Amino acid sequence: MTWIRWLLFLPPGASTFADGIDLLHFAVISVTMVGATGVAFVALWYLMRYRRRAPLAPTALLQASLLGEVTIIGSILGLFVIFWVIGFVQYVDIESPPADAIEVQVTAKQWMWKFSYADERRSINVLTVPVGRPVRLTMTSRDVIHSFFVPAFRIKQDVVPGRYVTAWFQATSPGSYDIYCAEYCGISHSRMLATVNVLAAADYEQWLSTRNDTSLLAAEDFERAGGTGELDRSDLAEQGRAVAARRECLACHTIDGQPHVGPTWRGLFDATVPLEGNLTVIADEAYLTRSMMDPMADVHRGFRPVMPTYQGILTAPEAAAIVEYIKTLRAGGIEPSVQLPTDAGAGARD
Amino acid sequence: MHEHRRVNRRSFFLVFVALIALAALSYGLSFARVGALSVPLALSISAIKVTLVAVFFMELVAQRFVNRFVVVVAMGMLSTLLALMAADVLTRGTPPLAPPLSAGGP
Amino acid sequence: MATTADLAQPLPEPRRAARGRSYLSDEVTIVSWLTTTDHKRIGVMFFVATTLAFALGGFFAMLLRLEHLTPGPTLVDAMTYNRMFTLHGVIMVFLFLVPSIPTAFGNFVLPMMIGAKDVAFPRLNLASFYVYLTGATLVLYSMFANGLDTGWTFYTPYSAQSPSAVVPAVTGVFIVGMSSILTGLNFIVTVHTLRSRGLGWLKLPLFVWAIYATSIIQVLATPVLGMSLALVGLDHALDLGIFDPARGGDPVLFQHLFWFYSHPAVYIMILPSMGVISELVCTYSRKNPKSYKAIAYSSLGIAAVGFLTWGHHLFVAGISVFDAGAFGILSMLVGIFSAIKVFTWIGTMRRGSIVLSTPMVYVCTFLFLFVFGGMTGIAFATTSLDVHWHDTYFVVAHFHFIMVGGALAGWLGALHYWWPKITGRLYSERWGLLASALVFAGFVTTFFPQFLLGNAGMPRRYFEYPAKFQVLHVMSTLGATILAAGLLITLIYLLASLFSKERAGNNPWRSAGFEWRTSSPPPKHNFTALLDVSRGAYDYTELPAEEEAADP
Amino acid sequence: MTNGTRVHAEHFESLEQQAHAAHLGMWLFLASEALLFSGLFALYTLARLEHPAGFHVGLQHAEKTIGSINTLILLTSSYSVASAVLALRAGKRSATLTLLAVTIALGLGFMGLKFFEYARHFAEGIRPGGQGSFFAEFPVPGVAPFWTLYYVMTGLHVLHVAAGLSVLGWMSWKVARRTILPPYDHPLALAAMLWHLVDIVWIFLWPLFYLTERV
Repeated sequence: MTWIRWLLFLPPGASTFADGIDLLHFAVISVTMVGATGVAFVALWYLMRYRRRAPLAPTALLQASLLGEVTIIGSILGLFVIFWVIGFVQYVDIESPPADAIEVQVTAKQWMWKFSYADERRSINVLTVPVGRPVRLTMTSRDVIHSFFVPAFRIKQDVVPGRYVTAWFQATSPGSYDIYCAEYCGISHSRMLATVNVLAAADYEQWLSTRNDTSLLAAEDFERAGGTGELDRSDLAEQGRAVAARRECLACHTIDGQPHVGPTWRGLFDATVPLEGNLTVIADEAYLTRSMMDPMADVHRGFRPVMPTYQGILTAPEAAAIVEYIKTLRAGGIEPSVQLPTDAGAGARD
Repeated sequence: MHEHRRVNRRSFFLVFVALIALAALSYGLSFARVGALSVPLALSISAIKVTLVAVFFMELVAQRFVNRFVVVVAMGMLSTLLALMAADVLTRGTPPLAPPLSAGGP
Repeated sequence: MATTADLAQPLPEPRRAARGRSYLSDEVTIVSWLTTTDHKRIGVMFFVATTLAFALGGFFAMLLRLEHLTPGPTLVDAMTYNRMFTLHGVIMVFLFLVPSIPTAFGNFVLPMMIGAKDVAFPRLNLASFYVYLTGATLVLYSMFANGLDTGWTFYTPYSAQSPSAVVPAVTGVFIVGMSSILTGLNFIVTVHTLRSRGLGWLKLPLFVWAIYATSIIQVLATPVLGMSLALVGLDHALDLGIFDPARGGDPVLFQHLFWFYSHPAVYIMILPSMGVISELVCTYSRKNPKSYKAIAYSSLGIAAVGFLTWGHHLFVAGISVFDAGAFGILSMLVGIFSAIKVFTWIGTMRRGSIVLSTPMVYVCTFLFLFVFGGMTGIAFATTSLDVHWHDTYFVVAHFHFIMVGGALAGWLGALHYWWPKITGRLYSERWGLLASALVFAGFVTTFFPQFLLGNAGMPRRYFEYPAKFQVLHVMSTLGATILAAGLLITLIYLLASLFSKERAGNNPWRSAGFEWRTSSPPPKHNFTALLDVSRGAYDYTELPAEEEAADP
Repeated sequence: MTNGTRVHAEHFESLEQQAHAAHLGMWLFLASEALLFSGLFALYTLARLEHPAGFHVGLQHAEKTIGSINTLILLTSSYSVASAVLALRAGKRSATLTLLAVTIALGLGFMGLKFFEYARHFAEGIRPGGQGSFFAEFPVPGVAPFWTLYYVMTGLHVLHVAAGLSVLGWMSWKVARRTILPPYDHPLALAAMLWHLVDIVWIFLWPLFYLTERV
């Protein structure tokens, strides 16, 4: 199998579907290559063999024999039907997830993938699955049609808003594989990347046992600092930056002054935020915390109300750390590390 | 037009009366308790009315074969589109329920 | 090569004063051109308009390829790139590939091939040209208004909420669709009612069969596209939420309606080229088609079965497994008719007297690339393989093999074949052979790597791509430059031939086709005498007397 | 043209061939118009399959009486335009003109009633796109598609009624000016076919949007 994958530039086969599909792929492509080059050579051969010698040579009136025609075409049709039968059997297998599969909820959103596992654990752009066990993805989209595509597993399924679609796979070798969005979904369609981390059985158990590691860490620091004691301010800001990164706030909010899906955090603290119906509000700690817990309360004008609530996900110390981090972005802040599209309010609909 | 198969005024009047009668029938049926049959029944009555209009009023009967063939092909297109699209919606496994988009959650 | 270029060069015609008035020299004022009802002039005007659209689409293609030289942003940012690939798609599909051969060469040659003076509704023909121009200007307006970034497929719900100029583009495509319906309608009525005396259906040239089948698809499929795009326009302008899932709509239904048109549309694009290839193979092999009925009826077969196969675009879109199976097997059926045609063409070349002129090079290009592209189409219909390939560069390579390798090769072949008949002048054979070789080489280097990109899993419509795909993208861009060079050379020597003093005779290729039995460029009403159909359009069995003597 | 008989266009051999070509062209055009509606009928069918409850609620609020009166109007107008074609063929010019006038009047009546119906629905808070107070009272999924499809399909139909009326007006002007006289009378037959198509589409729209709520 590996030389077929090398010859045809196929990605490594990391799921139970891969071998079957690659073999059928090789069969169909070789028939194609043979058919096309055969036709071309016969044409070139006739070109040479029957080239025009005298300018106006008459030629015999030849009629095809019906039998010859029907046999050739019948055999080709038979070949195509065989391809279809094998292909459809594999397709039914791809479309029917086994009952005992691990359940993962996938939500596609303009330009990110969100995964939530059975034990209320959530992650963004990273799907962690065990090797050797079937995983069933129940997917829906928050806005437009996306398409969950993992080349290494040979699976793809359009994620349609307004309904659930399912896809499943069973990884065969540990490693991390790319997830692409295959259906055009807007300006950052090509940035909607994610990875599948396939863990060996032991690592997966270990991953399962570490319950929600991030929140525990923040709470311990807080207690260690004597409960009410003030953590050193810069350490809290650094803590806020880590939490913001882990919770993927930075997927929507930039820190370099460029608006993206959400308003930028640079220079946000204490700024006057324009709301719908030309009201305004000062972006103080209360507003920032409230916007984290209940984002729909006062939406920044010009941005779509798509921010999810972090109620019950961000603990109090984490929220405080993020506010602290946003404060540090007031004075100067950091040069734009990533060149985001300049389309102001990319997600905003004008 | 072809001379031999002419449509004349009397047949038009009969067709008109038939159309009115069929309309009244489908109007009456709409009040009757026919349950699941109501849509196919109403549509078949409409189909009869449409063939009446096409054959007599549009003089399809007096025109050459190719004009009639065009009508048949167009109806074939319509039914293909309907059949294969309905087949998809009816045989979809997971029910197309719409998750509450307004619900939050990250 | 045994067939040296000079053997291919037709016998030079003695220079003669232009005896009869041709359709070009009748009246030469601009107004006479713009208000003409002569199908030949309308064909030439359509040819100029569609070629300009092709040039613009090609320009975008070149920009796309240059953009992909590096994984990150190279020339433009994401927003512009998305607008460029969409406009490349819309302009190439709706403004060039769908109209080009039927409106340009179909308009010019079809009435002459059936011995008629003009199409059935000449004024409607001119109206169709102006409707096309209106639609095209609207599409180009959307290019400047705010661009269009929904892809040429306009999938909802993104197309309903995209900030780009969706409404003008959608209205433009709707209007171009109306022009396509009017042209199709005109041709069907022409073939039915205006065949000259004694010209039965089974004596019609094969190009007429192909254009007839294309017109049937145009008339019956385009309205459904018009409706679905109008719904997208309404959705975008008035926020009607027809396909908005929050209000009970289902985006997959739009895909059904869109592809109900768009798959038959790919047959609208390829069938005329097949008609051209049938003509070229018979003329340059001086032989009757191996089985006339096979080619003629498979054109109708493609038109009929083509309407049943649109679901293979939706295998991963969330349709039911049953539907995927049904559409898969139906898609296999439609592949058969193309296979019949290819084998009949190859059979026609057997025991013929073949000359390798530029159109014949395009025939061989068509044969190899179309078979390769068509067979990869069969690979898609193998349902499970489509799961991996859908929306990757494998799809891009597949349809470019068919559209550029097939339709464009047919268009270029037709252009060279009927150039003497349209302009009365001969192009230079040497430059033609060079340019066609460049086009073939450029094409293969451009799109073969894209098959491999698709295998590796590179998705479509990606502005930035993972670095591991860069080598193949650079090869593809190199191929694109060679292809562009080949096309530019073709343009140059064809324009140059307009000014050459050398007149092409009435029948430079010694073809038995009906359109070659009148002077070139032909007079206003095509034939001075009634068309004599006793000698068939593909009858090369004995040398008719007048071929020996100089042309009439 | 002065002696009233019209010679056929120069690229046709006979008037009869030109009439046949015209009829075939019109049938093809009608086929494409019918297929324009087929996309919408397909959407209606599938939306009804996916949301039967919503359609049931929508149908209960349809103006059944206005719909039925409109059906009678269109059927009578179909009959009158068909008789007009016969009258012209029989050479009775004045009868043709009166019948065409009756048809146009009925058509205008249809449009008037239709806009009156739209106004009542707007008053009830039913607006296209699922906006309007009605959808707050009946939050059943599928009501919005019903009313949006109602507005789109009947709206497109009213556009075709208007187009048909203008063609009939143009034809009656030509009949009045004697440019159409037997044997050159097929243009009126073509205009009548357009009008019959408008009636045919309504014959299908009527049960779908007014009669079938007893499911």
